[in-house]
Amino acid sequence: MPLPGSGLAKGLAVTLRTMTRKSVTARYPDTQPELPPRSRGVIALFEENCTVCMLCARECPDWCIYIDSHKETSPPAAPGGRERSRNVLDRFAIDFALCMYCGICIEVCPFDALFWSPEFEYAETDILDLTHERDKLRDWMWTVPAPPPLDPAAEEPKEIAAARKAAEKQAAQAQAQAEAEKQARPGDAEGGTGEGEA
Amino acid sequence: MIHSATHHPGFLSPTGVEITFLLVGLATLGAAVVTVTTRQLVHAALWLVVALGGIAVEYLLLTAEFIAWVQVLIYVGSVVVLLLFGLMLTKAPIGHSPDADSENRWVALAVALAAAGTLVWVVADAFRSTWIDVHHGTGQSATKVTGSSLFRFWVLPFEALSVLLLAALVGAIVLSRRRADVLPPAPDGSTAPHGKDR
Amino acid sequence: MDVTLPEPRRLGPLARLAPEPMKVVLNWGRRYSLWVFNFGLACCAIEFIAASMARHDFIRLGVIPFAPGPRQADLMVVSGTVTDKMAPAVKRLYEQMPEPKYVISFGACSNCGGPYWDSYSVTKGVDQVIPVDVYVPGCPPRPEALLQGILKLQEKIARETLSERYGSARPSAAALTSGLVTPPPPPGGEPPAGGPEAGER
Amino acid sequence: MNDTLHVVLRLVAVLVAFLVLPLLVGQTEHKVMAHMQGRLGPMYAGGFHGWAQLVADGVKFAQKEDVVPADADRRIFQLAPAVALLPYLLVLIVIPVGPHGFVGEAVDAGLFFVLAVMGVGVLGSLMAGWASANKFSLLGGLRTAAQLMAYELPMLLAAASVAMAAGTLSLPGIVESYHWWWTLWQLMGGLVFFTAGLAELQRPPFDMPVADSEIIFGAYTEYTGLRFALFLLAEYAGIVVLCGLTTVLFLGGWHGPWAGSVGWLWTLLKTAVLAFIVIWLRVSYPRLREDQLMKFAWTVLIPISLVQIALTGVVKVVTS
Repeated sequence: MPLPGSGLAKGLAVTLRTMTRKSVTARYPDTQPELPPRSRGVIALFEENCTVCMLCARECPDWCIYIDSHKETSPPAAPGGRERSRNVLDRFAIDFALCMYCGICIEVCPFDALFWSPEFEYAETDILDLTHERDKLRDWMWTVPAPPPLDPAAEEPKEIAAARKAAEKQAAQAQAQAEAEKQARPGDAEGGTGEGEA
Repeated sequence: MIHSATHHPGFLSPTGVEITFLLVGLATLGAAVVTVTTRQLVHAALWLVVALGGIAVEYLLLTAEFIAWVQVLIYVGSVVVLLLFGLMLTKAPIGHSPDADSENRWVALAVALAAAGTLVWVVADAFRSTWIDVHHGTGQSATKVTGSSLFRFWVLPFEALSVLLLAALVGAIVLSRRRADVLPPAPDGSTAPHGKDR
Repeated sequence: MDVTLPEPRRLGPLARLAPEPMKVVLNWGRRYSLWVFNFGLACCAIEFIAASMARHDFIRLGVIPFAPGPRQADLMVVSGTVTDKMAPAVKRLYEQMPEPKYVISFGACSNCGGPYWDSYSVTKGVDQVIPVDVYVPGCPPRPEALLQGILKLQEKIARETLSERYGSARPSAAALTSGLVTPPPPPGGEPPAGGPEAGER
Repeated sequence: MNDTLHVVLRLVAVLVAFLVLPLLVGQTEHKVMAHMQGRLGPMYAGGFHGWAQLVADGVKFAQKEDVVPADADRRIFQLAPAVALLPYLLVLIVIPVGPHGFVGEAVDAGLFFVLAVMGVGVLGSLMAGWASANKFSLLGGLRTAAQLMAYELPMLLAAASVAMAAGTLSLPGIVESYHWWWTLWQLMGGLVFFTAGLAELQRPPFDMPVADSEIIFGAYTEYTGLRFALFLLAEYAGIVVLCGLTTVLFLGGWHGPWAGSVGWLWTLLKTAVLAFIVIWLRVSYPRLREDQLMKFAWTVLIPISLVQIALTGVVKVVTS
């Protein structure tokens, strides 16, 4: 049987030891938190990339994205040709009171117009202000961090791989052509390794 | 402390202490009357606190400091708390208690008057014209005098009282314990009440 | 569900009779002593608890989580999905708080229903039941977002005067939300019978 | 005339101490509790490390709405905080701080006065518990009453032991006759007194009457604003009083090096250390259960205090 009061002594020792140590508190308003990469704070809009395809609005589980657009026609490039029409964005708004931060809109955007920003400081005193219109969404764009570097052994990003493949192919073709001009000898157009296989 | 004064100060030139004594006495009496006449049970208990406190003040005015504090400690601090505990345990209602009136008012009044008359008569008869000079600011002596007189002249009644209290204590314990032969023993060996008993 | 706001005379005598420089002191006191009362209803409550723990520690800002019940609280943080079944309890506890009292709506669900905005059983925002001072967005918000919401509330308290807060200028919660639910005009073209007031039962 | 001024000055000093010391204890509790939990505690109120947190609390409580429940017993409900608070003010008057009459007012039977008046303070909680017309308050009141009756006895017995040792009931007298070895001689009594005092103040781990997570602060459930603040002030004033009393009775009050000139500092220092222990216990120890509490009082504290009285008697007879 343990000595009576030994549990109490142990507890007192723990609290006293904690008191002499540095506290773990992050002092938020004075120092900003170190947010992990890919933090889901707020959604930013890069509207030059937006084609008003409406995929994001349709895929949003909460229906918190509002998009208005109108069709503009531009005159044909050559006389007698057909008029070209395109959608022009009138309104792009996200209701952050409703948003559930699932990120599906960002996933589905085929033209990379939506981005995660880690900013979280946008509490409002009026709920209507939580519907961020396109200018505000645009402002969030400047807070979007560069994508974090890949892990050392990670697969190469697809677009880079594709671009490199194209460049290599071009180079090989050019080389092959040049060599074919000198003498009819086969070139090694395959490149060194099989890296960048998609 | 007690000695007959050679010169009688007289009743017609009261000092400040005497006036205070009288006023506190009247207040105490008033509180006591309210205690027995109010229809609200808890209010009665609280008025009893006022009455007992008034008596303590009277003791103080008579320089019986020790007795005064014992009065507060035992009566206000313990007896009334016990009383309130009982009242709250039986869920004394807020507002009028319908069963607070035992309809013995006149009998009670007669008994109270008789008791008061007896007490006044006994005290008046015992002291008659003896003038007790209370020493104001005697400091150390009051407690000492009380203690020495208690354990020198009054030790027999004191011990008799403590035996009485002890008997009451033992009796209370005996009464509150359930008889083991009536009840089946509880699983843990104690005589905790079972469903049949309630 | 209409909210009747209390008359200014319900405030303590100090708050009513204080001269102007005194008001700065009074506002300062209210600002840094927000005894908080957590109405935790769902996952957001976990973030609230995180904000009260050692790492974020909102006691630094004077938000004291010691209030045992609504009677001692100044700030109610509604964190989580308010269902129609829970809404009367929210309102009742809000009404049990003594004036001046503040409400922070924490997270998408209590802001406007969040992911459950289409559910038959979910209240579309706690502001349909009680007036809300600060809305914190997020699903759930970070603990720091709650801290920022509290800072926002503190700035608001520092600016306010109680007579304005309890004057007639403040619209009721029902009035705030009534415009959102106007029925579509009937095909005949005549305006609906209730009009915009239909929201205020 | 000079005497009157003297008395008034002393009383004003006591009043100031009564208003300042509980706030100091409260602020220390905020900070100590925070650091014991690895936090920082209040940082913003008043600027430097949140020193004005309790001032802000006071300012806020003063402007809160004063709610009296409709079914409550109005008068008693409103009177209760004063009944809870005033006894501690009275007790503070008689606690000696330093030698040569450094005390608000020396009372002959000071020890009895202190214990008697502190018992009255609990009436405030009982009144509040009953008058609130709330079942949680009523439970809190019941628990308060039961706890008071259980712990008053060991406290009295422990105090009686010191009075026997010193041969006087006067608080300055007890400190005058203190010797350093008394602390060891009266150690058991001191522990019993301090523990029972904690229970009477309803401080953790003996805070079942106000258990916020089970009966919503017990008797104070319905209190708002200033009245609630008065109850809180009473609790912290109670800590000051209990620590001061334990210092005076068991730790030799102003005794220490250079007691003649800085004796008052010794008293305050010892009181502060005890107050720290009160806070420390709150942070470290969980709340007891009601039956554990009662069992602790009747089967541990009272026997120990009786043994202490016997020991005191034996030593007293042997040494005299």
